[in-house]
Parts: sequence; structure tokens; C-alpha cells
Amino acid sequence: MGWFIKKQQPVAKPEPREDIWIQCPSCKAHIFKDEWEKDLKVCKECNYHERLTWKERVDILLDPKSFKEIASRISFNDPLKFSDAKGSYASKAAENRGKTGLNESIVTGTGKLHGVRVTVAVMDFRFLGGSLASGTGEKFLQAGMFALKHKQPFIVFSASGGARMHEGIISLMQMPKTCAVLARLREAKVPYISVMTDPTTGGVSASYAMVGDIHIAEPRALIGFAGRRVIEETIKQKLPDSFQTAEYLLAHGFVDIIVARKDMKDTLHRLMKYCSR
Amino acid sequence: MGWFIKKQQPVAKPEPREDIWIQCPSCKAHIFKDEWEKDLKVCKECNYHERLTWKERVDILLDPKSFKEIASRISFNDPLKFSDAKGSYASKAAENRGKTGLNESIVTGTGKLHGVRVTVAVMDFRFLGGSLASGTGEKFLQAGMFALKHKQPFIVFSASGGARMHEGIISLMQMPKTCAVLARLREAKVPYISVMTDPTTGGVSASYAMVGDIHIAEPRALIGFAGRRVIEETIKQKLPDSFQTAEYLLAHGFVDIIVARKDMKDTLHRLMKYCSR
Amino acid sequence: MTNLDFEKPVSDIESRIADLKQMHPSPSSEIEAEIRKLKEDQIANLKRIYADLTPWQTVQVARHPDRPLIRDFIAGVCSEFIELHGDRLFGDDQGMIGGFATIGKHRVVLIGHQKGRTLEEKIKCNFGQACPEGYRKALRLMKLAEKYHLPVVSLIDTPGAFPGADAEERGQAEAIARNLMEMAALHTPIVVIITGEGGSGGAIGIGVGDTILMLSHAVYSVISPEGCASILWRDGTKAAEAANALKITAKSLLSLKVIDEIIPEPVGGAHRDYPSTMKVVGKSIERHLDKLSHTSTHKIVKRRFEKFAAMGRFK
Amino acid sequence: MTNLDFEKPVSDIESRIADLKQMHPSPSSEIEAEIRKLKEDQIANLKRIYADLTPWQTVQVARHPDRPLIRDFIAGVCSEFIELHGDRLFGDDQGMIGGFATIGKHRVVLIGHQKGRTLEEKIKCNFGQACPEGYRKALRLMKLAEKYHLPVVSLIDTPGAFPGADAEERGQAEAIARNLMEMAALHTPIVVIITGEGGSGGAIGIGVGDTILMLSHAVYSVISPEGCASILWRDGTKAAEAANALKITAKSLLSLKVIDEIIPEPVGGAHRDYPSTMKVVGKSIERHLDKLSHTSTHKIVKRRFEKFAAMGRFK
Ligand SMILES: [Zn+2]
Ligand SMILES: [Zn+2]
Repeated sequence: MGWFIKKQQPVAKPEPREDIWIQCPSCKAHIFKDEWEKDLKVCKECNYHERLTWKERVDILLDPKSFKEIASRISFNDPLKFSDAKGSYASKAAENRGKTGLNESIVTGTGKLHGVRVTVAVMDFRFLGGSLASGTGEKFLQAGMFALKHKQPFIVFSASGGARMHEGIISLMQMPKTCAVLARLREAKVPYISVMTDPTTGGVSASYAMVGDIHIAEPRALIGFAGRRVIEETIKQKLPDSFQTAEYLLAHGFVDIIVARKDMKDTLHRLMKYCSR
Repeated sequence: MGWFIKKQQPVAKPEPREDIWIQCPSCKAHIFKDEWEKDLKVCKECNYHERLTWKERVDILLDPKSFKEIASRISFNDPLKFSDAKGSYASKAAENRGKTGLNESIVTGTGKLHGVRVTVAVMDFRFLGGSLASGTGEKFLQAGMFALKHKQPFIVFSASGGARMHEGIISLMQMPKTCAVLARLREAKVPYISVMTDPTTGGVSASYAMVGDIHIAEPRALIGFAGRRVIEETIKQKLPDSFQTAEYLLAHGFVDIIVARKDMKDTLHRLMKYCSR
Repeated sequence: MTNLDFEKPVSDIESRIADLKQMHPSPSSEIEAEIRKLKEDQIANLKRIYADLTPWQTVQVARHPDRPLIRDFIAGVCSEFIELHGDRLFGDDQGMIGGFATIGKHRVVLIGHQKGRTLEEKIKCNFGQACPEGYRKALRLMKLAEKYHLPVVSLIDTPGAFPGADAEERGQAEAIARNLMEMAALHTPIVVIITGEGGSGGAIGIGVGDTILMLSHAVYSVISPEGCASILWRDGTKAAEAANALKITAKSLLSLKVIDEIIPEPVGGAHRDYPSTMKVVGKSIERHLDKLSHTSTHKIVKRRFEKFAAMGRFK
Repeated sequence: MTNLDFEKPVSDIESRIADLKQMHPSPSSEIEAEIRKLKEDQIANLKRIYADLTPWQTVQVARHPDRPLIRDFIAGVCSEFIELHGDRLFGDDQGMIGGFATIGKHRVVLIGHQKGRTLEEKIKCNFGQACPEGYRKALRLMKLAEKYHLPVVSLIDTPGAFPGADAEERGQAEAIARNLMEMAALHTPIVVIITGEGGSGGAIGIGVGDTILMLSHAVYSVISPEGCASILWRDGTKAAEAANALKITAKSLLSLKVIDEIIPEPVGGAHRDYPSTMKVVGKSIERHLDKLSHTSTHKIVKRRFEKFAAMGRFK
């Protein structure tokens, strides 16, 4: 009865208009901008979780108007007077500040999550690749001390390419610095929840991201210590796509739970109930 | 110039006389009995460490005449009224007692090691294969409590085929029982040194042998949880000879140091100096 | 429902009921009465059989393919469960699972062996035989429980720890041993329930608790009856004999004071009635958590020590 | 002795001395005087060159094939060393070693990277790049030190943590991170000495201490100069430039307050005179252990926190 079936003509795809469509950076599917925003920048086709700005995170995470920034005035410095081929670190960072309105790669503050007072630190990849530097470490420290003082659960969203080499050894020292304050939280039994978002790598993965009471990851987030290229050079072979994904880390025992963005707030709230003493 | 060299006639080996020779159970070399004893029953050809009786251990380990037994009157019982094809457990154990003069698979006591007061527990494989049972656990517990009370380092020589199944679940319960007293020693910072001798397997390896501050093993000792045959059946392949040896455990991170019998006393003495607070 | 050999009278009645139903698509009231009668018979038979199971029969019930597994207990007993993964060292063993759970009004950390229901699951879980990373995951979660003073609820159902070369290589002995010492000293209440098979070191590796409960048709043993038979009688088929000698049933273990309480299963075993099983298990856990919550942690840890220190029968 | 490029004047003099010795098997007193003169020259040259090494030259000295390695320091500084093996979890990494050691009158736990001298050794040690099990072994030993209140002495000499797929799989990031947190809170004194290369996360993974010492020609950096150059300039040959920009020498790090003290090396670098190097390193460690032994643990841990909390230059 084949003759009944009308062959469907391929519909000429409309040229996507940038004002109303967005293309998923991962699967290249075209998605309505409205829908994309409503889905919290998660692709409904492939579950790709796009990187968020700190503001977008806070808006998703905290009760409306509850966020109050901590250590807001702390800003990057240039301890080594560092310059590279493309110019000075100072000017590059200043340019970044201009574009993002950020003083550093992290924003810290306090607010309410379903009514529970929490301290948060949210990295923003737009600021020099979310690199870990003096300002980042200091803001982290001050937020941590605030959490300690007020016994508020400390929730940290990581998004980082690693240490900021323009600050040389000083950036490396932010690893023990941030972990030192977390040791204090641990001693005081103040909950610390680490949320790893895309990407959580290098010095951030090897410091505060990996010493949480609970490790959450967003789906498909890149998480790892060494860079893929470096590892491939070391082992002289190609790595599978699954390497260093959130799912890979879950399977290898370093992530407690993978949480989709839309469930993040509720899951954090549920988890905190178990860590209240 | 080959004709210079006189072909050596194979010397007809004298038939070894059992009264003056001993044959190494491992490499089959014939060794003078005197030498064998002088070498503490270690083969100078292949470094095989023969199993020792508790008395031989204590003589090697402690200063002369310093040993005083603890919990000496504790003896095996027969909680399940267990019988198998070869007869009752009670009669088998009694027979073993007759042969070895032992009440149980472990002898516990206190003494001096190069002048340092220590508490020791020494297993004896001759008593029902050094199996872990109620009496073993109770003697271990009492020795541990003695070490705790007197703040004496607790040194345990394991030699065991595992739990004594004739005591059923009760023998299994000796695992948490012995570890419970070790938890108390840990809390009080009383040093606990575990020495694994051939063989340290099954329930003993999965309890007190593996939770020491320091793990010593005698060379080539068999150490492991599951039996070789069971594992080979599970994985459907033959295991190498090196599997579950002291050297294998060292390589895999579960033994701190392999110590030859002749160095055991001095090494323990040196180690204890670092654990004195 | 798979019936076991010794349930033959029950199977027979079931067949007769099925036959009757097939022959009488629209049964008369007489037929209906007969079916009712048969069903009563069936229950009476189950009661009779299960009142007097031999140890070896109990083993078969404890291993029954339809016996409720940890995921069933979680679904039936917990109003919330958030699974947490991984040992933070090597892997996320599926043979041992755990997470935050709410039972009644109690927030707890729940851990336990997972056997898996489907073949695929079973393979992933090593048929409930946990690896070192499983014991280390359980320990990590127990330490988390201790930190936030959540009680630990530990569900035991394993043929034993996995006897693979890789498990050995990664320190199966060390992992179990460490758990024994850490659990002995854990500063939070621990309730243990043996729900199915309590297999040797693999069971005790998460089995050190303040209250040890056991389902009425579960078993708990230092060695499997088959293993014991093959060692002692050089004949694996003498498992029934070994099961007898080893004293592995809840009743025997209660009299040996190795367990504190028996949780009675519904008629015909837990696999015949999940809802009732869950209800009685949930209530029992709650009751013991209630009790423990009224005792100071210091006293709990002290009593736990005394409990295990007292285990043994010697002269 | 391998001479480095920038040591050409020294090499030249060495050749001339060798030539003279060859030409004059029984040298006259004049020739002997000339050789003496040349040797004085050689030392003067070494002094001059080493007084003013560029950062990149310092890197080459720090990586010199004859530079003393951890086993040399142990042999030269400790009157006793009992090596302890393994992480009790997975393995016994040769890239990180440790054990009980006696330095002067101090009993300590000593840990540190091992690079290996021969090619065989180097391969076993991953060229000083430790794996997760190395960091976990170090942590285990540090916890043992804490238990018995032994100070920790940590010797740093690594190009970085091992960047292999297996190291990643077993949690290189977690292992380093955990050490950072545990070391920050360790209740016993920690003396850190950067003896050669202080390579990034691999170095700081055992580098959190109360006193951070550094040999005068050692380097300590967030990234290797080559790595930095290839990222920032897309040109690995600009390593010298990167070394300059990164401020990786002892002098720079002292002024940045990342280290507390420079241990001066003998003329021409540690590799030219082991005995003097060992003497000065030993004395320095002893002096700092003496000092720390007079401070309460509580205060030490508090100061360690403050030390690292103060690290950073921000606006
Ligand atoms: Zn997509
Ligand atoms: Zn031999």
C-alpha cells in the first residue's frame, strides 16, 4: 500500500534568525531563544549545560533579592608586573573588567536558598577563564570565614581553567590558602558543598573543588587536573570523549551526584537538611 | 687450552642424615641442622622463612626471661557443638592441645624488647592452622587491654589460615572484637605494630593484621584475604607465584616494610622509638 | 513467583487453582468457594512450612530470586533517598550503595550491599559481592554521618566480599579491616539489618552496629554452607548438613547473642509480600533509632565496644 | 660533572688544566703553580657566574643531572632513615618516598619526591612526577607523624604531578587537594625544603608548612617556564623569557614572602659539593625544628593558617 504514503518533501529549513534562535554549542541544534533561557541555557536536545555568568547562577540558586555580596571590593592586582606577547596582565585584566563588570574570577556573598541562609562563592569563567589568582583566593577566604562565623553552609560553584600564571607562584599559593579555610570549616562542622561546573580544571580541581563534604557536578562538565593535550602527549595516545567528564568522575568515585541545572536548587536544599549539625 | 681443565666428576651426594641435616621446604636445599637453627629457621639459599612456634618467636623477640603470659588460662570452647566428617571439633581441638601444649591459636603476654616494655600476641599456626576463634579473640582483647592500661606498644605476630569455621558466626565476631580494642589503642595513641608472617589470610588479614600503625611482613610470607583457589575459580585463570606474597603487598601499598627474621627485634626497637608519644 | 523445592504442597495448590480458573472462565459460586478454600489451604501450608524451615531451606529463602533487595527496601522504607557515589579514591562500586535517607522522622545515612535484580544489574554489582572501593565508599559515608551526627543504617545482603584478583590487589582485607575498626569507634548510632545473606567478612565489613536486626528468614554465617561442606567434608553437596552445623538462622543467632532482634517476615517469606515486609522493617528501624536517639553518643560507643568485646564463648 | 652552557669559562679552564696535566705527566713546580692558578681562576669564575644566574640558568642548575636527590639528602642529613611504604589503598609510588628519620636530635617523618638517578630509577619514579598514591602515601605518613607528634620534613623536587590518564583516573586532583587541606590542619610542625624543582601542584601537594626553606639555586613555580612560554607566547623556546617573568628564583620568592629562608648552596651549586650542601641543609632543618619544638602545636597550626591566609597580593 506504498502508493498511499506521500513522500514527505524535505521542508526547507528557515535560515535561523539570530534574534529569536540560538544554536546549541554542543549539538548545533537550533533552539528558540525564549526556550533556551527558560531551560536555564540547557539544551533540551543533548543536555548540554552552557556556562553561566555568576549572576545567572545566583538568580537560579538563591531566593529573589536575598543575595548580598561579600568582599566585593577585592580586585585583581599584578604582583609580578607580568607581561606577555599580547601585552601586560594588568591591561588585559582591566579590559576584562570592562567587559564583564567583574573585579575577579569569583563573586562571593550570602543569601537564602529556599529560606536557608547560605554563603556562596560563584566563579565566572568570563573573567580570564575563571583563573585562580590572589583576588579569587582572598574573596574565597573571606566568604569562607563569613560562613564559619555565621555557621552557614558554604556552597561553591567552580568554573576555572586553573591557576592564573600571570600571578606566578602567588596564584599557586591560593590553593593552600583556600584549602586552609576549608579545613577550619571542617573542624567547625560547617557544611561545605562543592559544585563543579564546566570546566573545573587545574589548580581549582586540585584544591577547593575536591575537598567538599559533598561533590556535585553538572552533567557533562569537564573536570580534571591535567589538560587533555598534556596527557595525550604523556601517554602517546588519544583519549576518549568521555575522559574527564562529570560522568567519568562519578564512575571513578570523585563525584557524589550529578545534578541537572533545573534541579540544583532543590537538591542543594535537600542535601543541606542532612548536614545541619 | 681445554685439555687443562679436568672435568669435575659429580660428587656423589651423601645421603642426608636426618639427625644433622634439614631440607628447606621451599628450595629443597640440604642445610646443617645447627646452621638452620642458628639462622632462625631461615634458608640461607632461598630466604625461606619457616613458620615458627610462638615460643621460638618470643625467644627471638624478647629479652631473656622477660616474657610473662597474659590470659594464659583462656582456652577454646565448642559453642556450636560442631562435628564434621572427621569427628567433633572439641576432640580435634583437645588433640591439638595435647600435641602443642597450647590452649588456643595465640599466646599473649608482656615482656621487654631491648629493655622496652611491650605487650605481644603471637599466633601459632600449629594450633588448628592458627585459626581465629573465641579463645583467640578473647586473649587478643585481654592483651590489648593490658597494653592500653600500661601504655605499652602492642606487637602482634599473625599466622593464620583464617576464621575457625567450627565456631561459626562466633568466630566471625572475633574480627570486630579484636578491631574494637585496637580502636581504643588508636584513640589512646598506644602504638600497634602488626607483623604478618606466613600465612596471614582470611579473617585475620581482614581484621587486626591490617590496621596497624606499621605493617611489617616477613619475606615471602603469604598474605591475602581470599584463597588462591577461590580467586582462580572466580577469574578463570592461573595466578602468578608472586600473588599474595609479602613483596606483592608491599608493591600494592599494604605493607610498610619487609623485615628479615634476624633483623626483626632491632627493627621493632628502632620503629618504636618513633612512636613514643 | 518461583517456588522452592520444599514448597511443593503450595505449588500443587497453585496449579489446582489455576486449573480451576482455566476450566471455569465464569465460575459458579461452588467453584469460587472451592478456590477460596484452596487459597486458605495454601496459606495454611505456607505457614506450616515456613514455621519450621531447616537451615538449608532458610538459605534458599534468603537467596530467593524474588527476595526484596536494597533498592526495594529503600523504596519501601525511606520517604527520601539521595544516593551518593564513590569512595573518593578509586571508584564507585555498585556492589555497595549508600546515601542520605529519611526513615520516619529520622534523617540517616543508609548503606548496604546491592545484588541487582536483572542479569545486567547483577553483573554490575558482582552479584552483591562488594570490592574494596565499596567498603571504602561505605566508610566515607559513615564518616560523613559521624560528622553531622546522622545515625547509620546498614543493610546486609551479600554472598561475601568479591574474591577477585583485582579486589585482592586493591586491598580487600585492608578495606574490611579498616571498616571494623572505624565502625567500632564511630561516634554516631549504627543500626544493622541482615535482610538476606550475611556472608562472612563481606557482611561484617559493614556489620558493626549498636543494634543488629535480622529478618526471620535471613542467614548470617562465617562461610557459605557450600564452602564449609567442601572444606570439611570435601563434598559441596553436603551444604544442608553444613548449614545445620554452622547455626546460621536468625533463631540460632539470637540465642548466641550475635543479633539483638528478629524481624518477622510475612507468611511465606518476604518475597511473597513486599508491603508488609517494608512496614515491619521500617517500624523496627524507627523504633531502634528512636531508642538510640535518647542515648548519648559517648554511651553508645562505649556500649558498642562492650557488645563486641563480649562476643565469644571460651573456657 | 656535566657543565652547563653558561659555565663555558669554567669548562675552558678545566680543559686547560686537563691539557697541562696530560702534557706534563711529572709537572715542574712552574706547571704546578700554573695549575693552582687556574684552579683559583675556576673558583673565581664559578663564584662570579653563580652570583648572578638568570632565572633560566637557575632552572638548569635546579635540574642538573648531578643535583643531589632525596636519597642523597637522606644519606647526608639523616643519622637514621627507616623507609615506610605504601598508601594502604592502591600502591607504593616510587615518585614519592617517606619514612621515619632522625635529623640531629630530632625524630621526624620525612617525605619527598624521588626523581631517580639512573634511567631505570627515573622510569620507576616517573621522573619525580608523583601519582595520586604518592600523595596518599605522604598523607598517611603525615597522619602517622601527627599521631605520635613527630615533626614532618618535606623535601620538594618535582617537575609536577604525573599527567597520565591513570593518575587522572585515580584522582590526582583529589589527592593533591586533600593533602592541602590536611596539611593546613595537621597538628604537628611541618618544615618544607624546596631542594630542586618546585613544580606547581605537584610541589604544593606536599608543600604546606610552617617553615618553607629553599636552596639558593632551586626554583618554585606555578608552571614550568616551557609550559608558560608555549601557552602565552605559543613558543616553547621562549622559556628563558617566561622564567624571568614568572619570578621563580629563591630570591624573588623570598621577597614575595612565599618562602621563609634561603639555604645558600656551595660555590658552583649543590651538585659540585655534596658534603657542604648536606651540612648546611642539615643545620638549617635542625635550627628550624629546634625553633618549632618550642612552640605549642596549637599556636603552630594557628600560625600556619595565618601564613597561608596572608598569601596573595590584591587590591
Ligand atoms: Zn545540544
Ligand atoms: Zn630454601
